[in-house]
Amino acid sequence: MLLEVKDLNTYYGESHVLQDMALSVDEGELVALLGRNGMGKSTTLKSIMGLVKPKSGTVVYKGKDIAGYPPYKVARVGIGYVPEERRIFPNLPVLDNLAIGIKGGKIDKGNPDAWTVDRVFKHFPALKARSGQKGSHLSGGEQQMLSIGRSLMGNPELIMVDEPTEGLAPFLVKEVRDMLEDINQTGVSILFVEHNLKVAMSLAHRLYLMGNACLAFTGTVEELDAQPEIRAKYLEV
Amino acid sequence: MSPTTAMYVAQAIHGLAYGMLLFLVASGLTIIFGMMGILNLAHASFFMLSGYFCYTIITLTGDFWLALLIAPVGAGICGLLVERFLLRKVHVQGHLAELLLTVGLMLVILEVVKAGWGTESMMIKMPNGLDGLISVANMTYPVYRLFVIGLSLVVLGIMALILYKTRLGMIVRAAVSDADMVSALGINTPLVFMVVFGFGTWLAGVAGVVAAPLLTVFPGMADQIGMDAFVVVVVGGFGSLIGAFVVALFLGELNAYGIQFIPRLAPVLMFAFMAIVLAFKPMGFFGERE
Amino acid sequence: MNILETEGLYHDFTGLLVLFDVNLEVKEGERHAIIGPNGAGKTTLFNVITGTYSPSRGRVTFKGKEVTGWKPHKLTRVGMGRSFQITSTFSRLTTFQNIRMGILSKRRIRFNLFRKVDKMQNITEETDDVLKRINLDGERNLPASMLSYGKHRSLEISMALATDPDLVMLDEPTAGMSRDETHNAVELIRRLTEGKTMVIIEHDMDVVFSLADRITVLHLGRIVASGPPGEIRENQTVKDAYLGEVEV
Amino acid sequence: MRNNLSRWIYWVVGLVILAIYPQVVGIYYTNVFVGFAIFALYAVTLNLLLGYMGVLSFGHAMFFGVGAYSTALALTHIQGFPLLPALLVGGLAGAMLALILSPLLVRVSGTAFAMLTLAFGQLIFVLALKYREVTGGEDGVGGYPTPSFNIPGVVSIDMTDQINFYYFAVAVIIVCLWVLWFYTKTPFGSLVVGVRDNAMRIDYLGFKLSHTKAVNLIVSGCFAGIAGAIYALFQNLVSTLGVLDIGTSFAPILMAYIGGLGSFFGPIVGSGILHLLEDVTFRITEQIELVNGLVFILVVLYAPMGIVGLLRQAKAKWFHKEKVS
Repeated sequence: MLLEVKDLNTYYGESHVLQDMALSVDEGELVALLGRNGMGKSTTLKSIMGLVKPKSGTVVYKGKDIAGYPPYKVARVGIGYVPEERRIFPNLPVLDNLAIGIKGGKIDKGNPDAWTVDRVFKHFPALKARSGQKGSHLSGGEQQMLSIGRSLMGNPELIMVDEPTEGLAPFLVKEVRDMLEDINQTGVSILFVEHNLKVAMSLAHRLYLMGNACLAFTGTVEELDAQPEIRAKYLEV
Repeated sequence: MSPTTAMYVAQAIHGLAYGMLLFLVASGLTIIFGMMGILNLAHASFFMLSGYFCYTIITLTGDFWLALLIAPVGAGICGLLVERFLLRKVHVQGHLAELLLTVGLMLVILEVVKAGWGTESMMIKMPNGLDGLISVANMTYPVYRLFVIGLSLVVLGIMALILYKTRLGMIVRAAVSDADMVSALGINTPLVFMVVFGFGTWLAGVAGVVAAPLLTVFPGMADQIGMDAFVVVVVGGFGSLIGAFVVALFLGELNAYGIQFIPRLAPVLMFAFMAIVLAFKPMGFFGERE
Repeated sequence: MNILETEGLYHDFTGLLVLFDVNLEVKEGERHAIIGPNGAGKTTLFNVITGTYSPSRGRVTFKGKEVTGWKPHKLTRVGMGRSFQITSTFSRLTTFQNIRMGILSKRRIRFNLFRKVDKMQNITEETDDVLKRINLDGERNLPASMLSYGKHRSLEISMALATDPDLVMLDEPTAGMSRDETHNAVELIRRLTEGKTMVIIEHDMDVVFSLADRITVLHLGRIVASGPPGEIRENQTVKDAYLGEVEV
Repeated sequence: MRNNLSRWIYWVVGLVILAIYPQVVGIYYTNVFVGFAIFALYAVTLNLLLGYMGVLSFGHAMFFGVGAYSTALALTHIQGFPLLPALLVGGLAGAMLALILSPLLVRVSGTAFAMLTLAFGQLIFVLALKYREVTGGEDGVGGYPTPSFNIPGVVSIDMTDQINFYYFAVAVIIVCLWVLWFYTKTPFGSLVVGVRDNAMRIDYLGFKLSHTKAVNLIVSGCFAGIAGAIYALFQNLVSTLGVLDIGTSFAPILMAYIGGLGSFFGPIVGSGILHLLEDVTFRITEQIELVNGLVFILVVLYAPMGIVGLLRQAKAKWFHKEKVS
């Protein structure tokens, strides 16, 4: 197991937003986290990332418990984070946005698999043409690519992507979906939150479904397909 | 050149020198606010503290240049410690707690200074060679004020280099808009915060030493510049260096000419200016966020 | 008779045009749904109608009176109420206090400084009455932030209705609700908006088709179709723009 | 019924204690108490903004100071100016200032509000320093007559007598506090709390946000002005450094924060704690500001919910334990 989360409990003030959450991601896997609004999907990612401090539970990454680490330490063990709303740096040009993602500021020349700006551009050709532009001047789709590219610059083994297709025009949804698959092919594991069921089901190897603050279902796409009542209860509206 | 013109020019240089000093103080304040959301009310206290360090160093060694080198570093170290051991601890409680903590700090520093150095005004002699007047094109300029302008420009240049040409600067600019995201990319933001806080107080310290011979060193020496620096940050826009620069120079001139022509209303002018700007642009001229 | 009309409404965010010549007509007493894919400008249209923004161009008419550019509080006072897509309650106040805000507004009690609000029996009774009707009487004294997601959403909708508006604008009232919760919310909305006019933004087609008398489809800032549900279901443009996509 | 009875008992016991207090503790502590009571009222007015409406007034001394100066100037320049109007003048001045500033202040919140109030506070401080012919600058205005409490034909009580003044001040402050407490319980008071939680929604419920904020600002300014007026009568000296300086702005924030922002009575407790502390400190050192500063830092570090918050926590814990056992 690359990542194994167990009994994770997180509170916002007094409300218990994650209750004994558990999930795992294997090397090379593409795992989707599904559920309705307000069920705690984003909070799960944030709790793993250390952006929200979980009250109890373990987050084991490559055999090491990283629960309660500050975000930068979580990033340094090899987890990349692509947040909701992308959160690119609006006043920095595209190149600098990417450069910030480089761990320690230097690209590891000894590692042939290390991500470079050129390699990111190969995956996201649209960004190359905009490399001198400020982040705030990019379209929604370009910002999404930049945000993913930025996290890849740190050579993560796992990236966590929160709502990659939200608010994107339909033709871009497919494009971003394909890019995620593409990146997964290069060996990066992906844990993503998605509410477009079509995207999630076509992309994921395995699914987690969140009910109110806790896990409701886990299994493969086929298994979920075989259980229409679960789908209806937790996903369809 | 007519005497009137000469007077105008002299005032302009006065204003420029003060504006530059103001910028040194305000730049640290605005970066700290932009990155950490902390309105550091104790910022000007470090300015004053550095002035006292300068006094002590000069008393011990007689060397102004040594004081210029060491005193700001001393203030900067105090800043580092404050960030590391006080502000970081209350960060989770939100900005009000941080603000109040800096108020407490301001009171404590002031009282410590009074206890340590007394409440008397203490003169700092201008360094040799800078205390005279220089005459160019039929006009005389006070050398020290030109030196203040020059030194500030140098510091400004170094700051711009760091901010726009180094990775640290890039990180700082990114963190001003979204510090959490920077952290999620693997950058030790608590360390960056500490360094920036230290750097900001160092800048205030430099201003403190440079201002010491002009203002003399006394417990109230930071009052005006501290207040002015807040106006600069607010009017220029929270977190905006360019805004701080423009407004600092403007306020410097406003101050200089105001004192010349309407001595009683000069400070009022400044606050009125701020009120008007805020009435129309609550974020300040160059500010982007609350 | 139309209770709400927009004529040639345009709105842009610094150069980005999000509403383009929108002519919306809402008849008195009807349940009108606005649908469209993400980014179509639905919430922006709501915001322009309810006074969050002034439109760049065009007119808004409410109850026969031009209200273009009116501020939200003024619109509320003449009988427009709205709820929000992102739950926007008074988080530290109790459920009871939240609803009471709406009741106070309905009763036009604003600057009353001479009585304790807790001692105003009629207000308390009316608030409790509303709480019962929306099935939140069990959570009466719980801070809004402690409510479950579904109940918090109900509170959000009910606050808009507590002011007793003639026209209710609901922005994705069932967003993120489970099927049961959605079902309850729809019943609640149906019950509470009896005899009122309602405009609703909704993604759930079941809700839309079960609730709406008329549907307007917004796509890329323009109205591409408007009509009764049956007609909309068969409309090819609509299918292309929207309905085709939501199927899983 | 029992609840009502016990409330009456509390009131009676409280009033009896206040009544015999000067006889028991002597004149020095009588005056300390008046000082405490004035700042308790002043801190409560600050908390109307900070705790109830959610904005930090960083220049609250301007309301206090303007009230104090107005009263002092009225007494200095108008022969035979009576006592109660002297208080009203202070309250009116505070309210007027708030009214004048409100068009600007209601537009902003958060840091901008704090900055703007700080700026106006400083502006008024500087103005008062510069216009010495009116305000006396750093020396201030002093030595004006203290009018008697006079109901023609009924009673005339000499207010230069410190014990008499104690009763007068405490009575006025209790009335003011009660009025403010009642104010927070009115429908309008509940609106103000709504502004704190979700300002935007206030407008969408048909209340006008800017008016709501302005009225609360004016109420706060008015009672801060009254506190200043009592101060002016009490001290018989009003100076820029005493009533308008930044320290006077910080004091009520510290008091409210120490006591606890969440409750009406928190700031009163805070004022009590600070005054006790000050009294003790003065026996050891002159550096009262140093102690204040340290208290600021310690409270923020270790008691962010204030003393009242700490007590509540302790109470909750205690009752919880009791239930368990």
